[in-house]
Amino acid sequence: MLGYILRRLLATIPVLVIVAVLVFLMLRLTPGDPAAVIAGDNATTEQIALIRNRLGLDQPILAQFAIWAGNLFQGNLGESFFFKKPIGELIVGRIEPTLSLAFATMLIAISVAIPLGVLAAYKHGSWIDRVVMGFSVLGFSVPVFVIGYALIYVFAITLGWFPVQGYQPLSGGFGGFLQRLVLPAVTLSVIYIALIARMTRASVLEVLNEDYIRTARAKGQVERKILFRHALKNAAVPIVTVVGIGIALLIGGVVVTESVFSIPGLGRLTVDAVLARDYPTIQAVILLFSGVYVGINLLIDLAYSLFDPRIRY
Amino acid sequence: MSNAQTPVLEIAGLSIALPGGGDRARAVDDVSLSVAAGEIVCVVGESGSGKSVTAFSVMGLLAKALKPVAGAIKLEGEDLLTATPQRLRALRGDRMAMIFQEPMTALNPVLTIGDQIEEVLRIHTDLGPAERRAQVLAMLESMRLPEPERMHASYPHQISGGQRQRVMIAAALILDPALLIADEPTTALDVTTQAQILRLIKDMQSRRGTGVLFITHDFGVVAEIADRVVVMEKGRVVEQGPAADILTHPQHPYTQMLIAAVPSLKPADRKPALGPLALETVGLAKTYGSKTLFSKARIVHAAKDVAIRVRRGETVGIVGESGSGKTTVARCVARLMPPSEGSILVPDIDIAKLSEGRLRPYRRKIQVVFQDPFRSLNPRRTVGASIVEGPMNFGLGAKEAMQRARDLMALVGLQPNALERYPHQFSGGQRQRIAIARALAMEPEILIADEAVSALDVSVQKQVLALLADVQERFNLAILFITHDLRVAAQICDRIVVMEKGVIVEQGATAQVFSAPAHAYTRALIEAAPGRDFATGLAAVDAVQA
Amino acid sequence: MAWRLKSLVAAAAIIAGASLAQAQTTLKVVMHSDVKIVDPIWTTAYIVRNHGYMIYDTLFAMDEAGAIKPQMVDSFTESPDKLTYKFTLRDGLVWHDGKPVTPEDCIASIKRWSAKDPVGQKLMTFVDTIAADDAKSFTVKLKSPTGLLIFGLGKPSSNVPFMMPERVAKTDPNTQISEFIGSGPFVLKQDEWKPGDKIVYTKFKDYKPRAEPASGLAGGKVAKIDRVEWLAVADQQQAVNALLAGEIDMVEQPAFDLIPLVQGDKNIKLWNYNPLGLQYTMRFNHTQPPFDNPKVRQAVTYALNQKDFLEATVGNPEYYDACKAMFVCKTPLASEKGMEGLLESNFKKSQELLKEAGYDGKPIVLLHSTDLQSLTNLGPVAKQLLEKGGFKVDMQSSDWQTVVSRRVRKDPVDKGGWNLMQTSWVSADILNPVMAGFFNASCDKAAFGWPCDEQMEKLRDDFAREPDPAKQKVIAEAVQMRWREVVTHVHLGQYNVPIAARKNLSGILTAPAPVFWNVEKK
Amino acid sequence: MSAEPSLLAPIAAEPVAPARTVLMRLVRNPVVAIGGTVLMLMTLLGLFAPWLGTLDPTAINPSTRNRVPGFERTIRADDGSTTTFKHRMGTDSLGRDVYSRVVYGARVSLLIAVSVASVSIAIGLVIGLIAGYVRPLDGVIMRFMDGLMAIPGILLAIAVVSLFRSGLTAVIIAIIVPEIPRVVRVVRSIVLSVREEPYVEAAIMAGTRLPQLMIRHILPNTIAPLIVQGTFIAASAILVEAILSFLGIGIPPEIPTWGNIMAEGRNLFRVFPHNILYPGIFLGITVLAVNMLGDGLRDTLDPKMAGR
Repeated sequence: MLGYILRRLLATIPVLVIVAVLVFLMLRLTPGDPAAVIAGDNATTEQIALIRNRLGLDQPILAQFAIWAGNLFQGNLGESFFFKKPIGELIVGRIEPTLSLAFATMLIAISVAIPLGVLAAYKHGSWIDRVVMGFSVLGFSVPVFVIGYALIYVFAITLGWFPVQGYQPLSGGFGGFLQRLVLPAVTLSVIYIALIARMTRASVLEVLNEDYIRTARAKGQVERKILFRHALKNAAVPIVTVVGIGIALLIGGVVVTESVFSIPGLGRLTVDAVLARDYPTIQAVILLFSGVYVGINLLIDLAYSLFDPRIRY
Repeated sequence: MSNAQTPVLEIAGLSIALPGGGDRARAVDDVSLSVAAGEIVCVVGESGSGKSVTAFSVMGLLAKALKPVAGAIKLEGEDLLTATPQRLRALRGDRMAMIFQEPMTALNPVLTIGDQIEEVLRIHTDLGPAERRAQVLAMLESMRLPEPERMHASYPHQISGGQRQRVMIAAALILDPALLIADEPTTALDVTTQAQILRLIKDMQSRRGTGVLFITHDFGVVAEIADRVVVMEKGRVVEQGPAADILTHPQHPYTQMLIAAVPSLKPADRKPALGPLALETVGLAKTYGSKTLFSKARIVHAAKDVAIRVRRGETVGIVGESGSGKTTVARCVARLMPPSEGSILVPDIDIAKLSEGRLRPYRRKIQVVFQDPFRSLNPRRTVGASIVEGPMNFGLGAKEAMQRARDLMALVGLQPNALERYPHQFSGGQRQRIAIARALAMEPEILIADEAVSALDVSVQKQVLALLADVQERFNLAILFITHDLRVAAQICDRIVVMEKGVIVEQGATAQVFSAPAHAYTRALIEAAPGRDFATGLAAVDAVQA
Repeated sequence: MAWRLKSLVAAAAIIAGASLAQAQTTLKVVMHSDVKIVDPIWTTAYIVRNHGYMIYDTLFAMDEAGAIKPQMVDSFTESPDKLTYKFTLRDGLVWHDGKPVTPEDCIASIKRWSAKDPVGQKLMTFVDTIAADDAKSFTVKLKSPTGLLIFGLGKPSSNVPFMMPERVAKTDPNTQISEFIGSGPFVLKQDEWKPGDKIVYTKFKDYKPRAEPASGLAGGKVAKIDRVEWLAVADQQQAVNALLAGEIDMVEQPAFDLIPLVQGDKNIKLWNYNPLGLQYTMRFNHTQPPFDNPKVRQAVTYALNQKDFLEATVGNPEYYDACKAMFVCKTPLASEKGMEGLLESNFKKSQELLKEAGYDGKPIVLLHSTDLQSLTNLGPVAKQLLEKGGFKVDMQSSDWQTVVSRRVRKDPVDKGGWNLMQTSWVSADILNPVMAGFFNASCDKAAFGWPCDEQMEKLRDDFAREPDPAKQKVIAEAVQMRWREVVTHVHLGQYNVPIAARKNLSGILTAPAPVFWNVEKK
Repeated sequence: MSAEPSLLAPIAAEPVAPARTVLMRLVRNPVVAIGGTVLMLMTLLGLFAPWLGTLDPTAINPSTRNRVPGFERTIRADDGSTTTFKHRMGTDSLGRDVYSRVVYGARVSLLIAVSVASVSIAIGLVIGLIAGYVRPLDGVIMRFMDGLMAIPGILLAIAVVSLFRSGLTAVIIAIIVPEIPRVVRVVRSIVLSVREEPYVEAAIMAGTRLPQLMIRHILPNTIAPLIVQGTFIAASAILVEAILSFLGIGIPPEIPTWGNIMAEGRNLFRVFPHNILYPGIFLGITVLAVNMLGDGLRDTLDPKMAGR
């Protein structure tokens, strides 16, 4: 097991290296010029050149990469072009809202989607199945910002149950924290619910055709226990896998949701950094997201053995 | 058998409709049979005979599409067809129980053995955890499973196939049901394991007086275990009666045909083949090793030091149980996998290490007929396209290739116009014939038959074996015949190679190996073959018919 | 279900409310942008200027009427030859760290500012020496008289000569400062500043306001709010939603299309705080064909009209002004001289000029930014008008930052260069030909676009040397006449954006920049 | 023993090619039928946009901006004659006709969907076949694909869009790139499982060379799953385009796409909801239809994956 984890961790290194190189090249080849952005509207060409020099942007790409990679190797993510702050600090400051949002979204999605999926699989072909599947297809059909606006209009503006926007750190009180988290998390969870409900339905449906389900029936077991005791546990691996794959979806959604709800998280940081061509920040954030993605999927692979004793590492 | 008692199971006039589109209207038509307490009733038939449908209808586990339309099923006098689902659930596992063909898939892979047996107790009794556990452990003990405590905590994948089937039986019998339905419970097992399981079932059933409805396609098993036999064909019962009667004096032509098709364990008389050497392996070995940075190298010897010689016109059988390495040898010889060591001489060039490019000319010399007739033909290509592919790869023109294919179709007993059809339009036996035709189209010198008849019904099996013998003679083929079935091997092979755990333990002329097995493992194999005495019975049938 | 949820939410709101009640008066504001950079000398971004006004103070400041008044300076003397100025600082001026403000601080600050700012740079060509006299005063000696000294030190918009402690002001002008200490009426709460979320200011208790009432950027800067939070809300709609819901107190620049929404709400008041407003501008790249030809540039001045641009971007006539004066209508230098016949969408004239100029029909590259609400609609209007005027237009859309980085490139159009771009200026930055950077026609040294005209440069020089307002106006008109010939850029009309604030706010000052002293919350 | 009776008898089933039975099953599947019909209608809408009572979707008219649906405007033609035009779906903030933009938007949105799906599948197919069959390259290719996959799709798209000039091609490339590794994975796993099939081994034994082996025996197995995946990619492409437009880095706003119209109208959600509502309805219905088609195709083409 330990050996497996070590091997997997080692295997993530080339992946992250590829990500780092890709992202670096992509950004440095872009036509944007952070120096011009920093200098502002009234800057002269000369001033811009000075800033460019100051940021090291006039060096050859290879040299820039070597410097960045060297710093990275020492755990130094570099400093933002814009905020006079180390990027590590910036990210730490932005991580709580994003984590809270992601966690709340997952919580909502999993607790809604799995029962729905199991129900749809059990009532395969019935109207319940069609409604669940219809909803999950619909969840894939509406852009997340439209869902956000609609929820804001109904629940924040018309009904006034929740604030329109903003984020309150957990340290500012749990009530306010929760109150501000509900709408964005629900917004973001819609597509996730659709994804997980689909997968749950499909894999439970497949498991229900297995011989051991027949065995359980032959023992006289009731359907509810067959579903949750025998079927769901066996269906867990593909469900958990899709949860992992969905992390990428979640990260994309976070970017949009944070923009709609003015949540000062990593997603917003990314968009701002991209729009401002703040290279070191973009690099760091994408690397971070990639690392999280790879890491979560590693955890998920490890979690397989929880659900399936046949899988041992 | 006392008739005064109500039979445990009584099926009267049962008919089950097939959903539209099938090749017949009813899966089961007017079936009547009964099982008395303490009796083993075998239902025999080939695939599609309706024997499994009958069994499942008793348990109330039929697929929703299949509906009983007439008749009655009575368990200890209680009609099951009219029972409520709740009542059926209460009876299942308690008064009637079932074991299945595949013990691996029939057990839930993510729950422990103990848990799955205890489940029956949880459903049907009010016993506390400690009592349940004690009872399960006792049951495991009586199933002659080693270390019941450890077994209790094990998962299905951690125990052997035979042990799994014992666990299934334990779960089925723990509440002493009146009726046990066994659906081909030994088909997926090796012969030696099969023998043990059959003995166990017989044992438990006679000790507990359980009525057993035993579904099988194997007359060997019938001869071994049955009190009474019910023969089914295409959903109908064609004949039933005491086992001894049916086996020795079958009345219905279908039964006669079936019994006659069972190969005898007594080797056929064969002249020794004296053709030139076609294939020789020297010190052939295949090892699987996974060397990684963090774990010690684990090396598995799938085959070791294998030396086999096959002459033109000779059939050499490799027999052994699963894991013996027989298929590994076949795949190495066919160069579908590279051997780790040793040489493969065809007959004087070593192809063991040739690159794919240099191997190509030798490819046509060696052809394979695979086990699964449903997967060995590309479902998206016509049969003709599959057959002509090889010859055309080696430069034969399209017209000539089609002509050859037509000739071969006739040779294997199929209509030449079938070339334009797709594999799904053929039965398993027909597909196996097509696969043989495809192999022959290459004009090979060596034919490897990898369990080529194992998936077929006995009647079809017999025909395919006859076909193989026929083409061998016509083309003077060297055949390497891989099988786990001693009966088949006895009938077709000139020489037999017995493998166990990757090594050859014995080889020699077929008659010699069967009459005087030198190795203990060979002896065990022969002894485990079900219905060994049945061979004599068969001889009797032959005598009668003659 | 509904009532339960509602009570849960109510409970949550009480908890949330309790923690907020501890603060005294807090103003929550959504500005037009997030504050990322905090060095108002290093960048010209307006949001950083606004930040500057929070924490820094200036030597002079412009009042509501446009006059420059002393601010940190208590009094100053001017020698009769107009070459020597002595400035004396007010009593009690202290930095946020409690240390007194010294002349040395001011000199260093002026030097850093003048290294960056175009007016400052011009000014420095007149300055001989600046030296501290004592703990309270310093003297500036000029080589020749200029009106730029006082005007420059009171320059209202970016870059504003904000005063910083000497150690901070010694920072290289091209490096961001890393200490944010000023002597202004508010203090930056550094520990609470989270770029992308909010920036927080608190009242500076030791600030000594002038005795005069506040007027524009001048007068007594009395902070009446304990705490000001600028929240980063990227979504315009959400900002207005939050204002309507009372979650915030003020939106600095509500989108014009959303103004009807706030106008209809009885809790909201609109403040037209900056009547001079802003001016839309189109800039040519003078180094690339076809706009290296003055005739082609003149053709543009005939093809365009201001109203279409203003309609498309502002929409509501209350907030825009089609005004041909280049140096901002309603200011002393406003004049329509030389504008006859221009900006009236005379497509025929435009086509004629193009024919004369021999325009080959090669598409001109128009940089179009899509992410700034106020600029997005300019591109399509320009495209449609220019096409009617005989041009072929290749409108290339991107985000604003790409436009910003692209417009500084001199490369040919097919190598990533450009022909035309549009932007907007705060009117306070273009009040005269020296300030207005787009009139700078010093070829390579000019701002992007790089116009090249000696005569224009001479006129600007004359203006800088001319202290007399009446004569200044004559020069400004001459500039406008010369502009008609060389067409450095085209002005597309003036507009202003009101502040939308909750009704319980009062005292928002009329000034070229939004400032938060004098603002009261009841 | 005589030959088995059934063997030489005429073969039971009709000689029907599998392709046709699949087609029949497809047509009978209501989900496929509905999805297909809706898509067909949308395609027609896009194709015949100029003849559906539309104006030039890029023609601006600042004086009649932000008008509600049903507003009527007098249009003066070049010859001086006037006609009245009714803005069925109102006008946007530049006075462009929303109805015309939505109808023309069908063109671009569907173009994006189709091109993203077909290109990403074509590229992914080639890479996947190589990775699945050329063992030495597998590791390298898959590590690269893992790397590409680890970058969240939206972020990658944002970066790609800013890499190129914002425009139709850039957006299409941006959406294609993150989809490729997903296609590669599917193809590779199919190749890995199919190459173990006895019929492939039989073809190897028959001396079939690699290219033919791929084309005849392996490629056909990827078609059904790829058609299904293609539909899902198409659906997500339309959505991603909308999201990119929302973030302000999508297709230039003068080119009408549904995503674009919505993104431009988003700030007017409360004041003039028609800007977001109408394109939203079209986008939703289309994506729904594509998804339905995909689900239906999967159920029909690949019964094993049914319902997933």
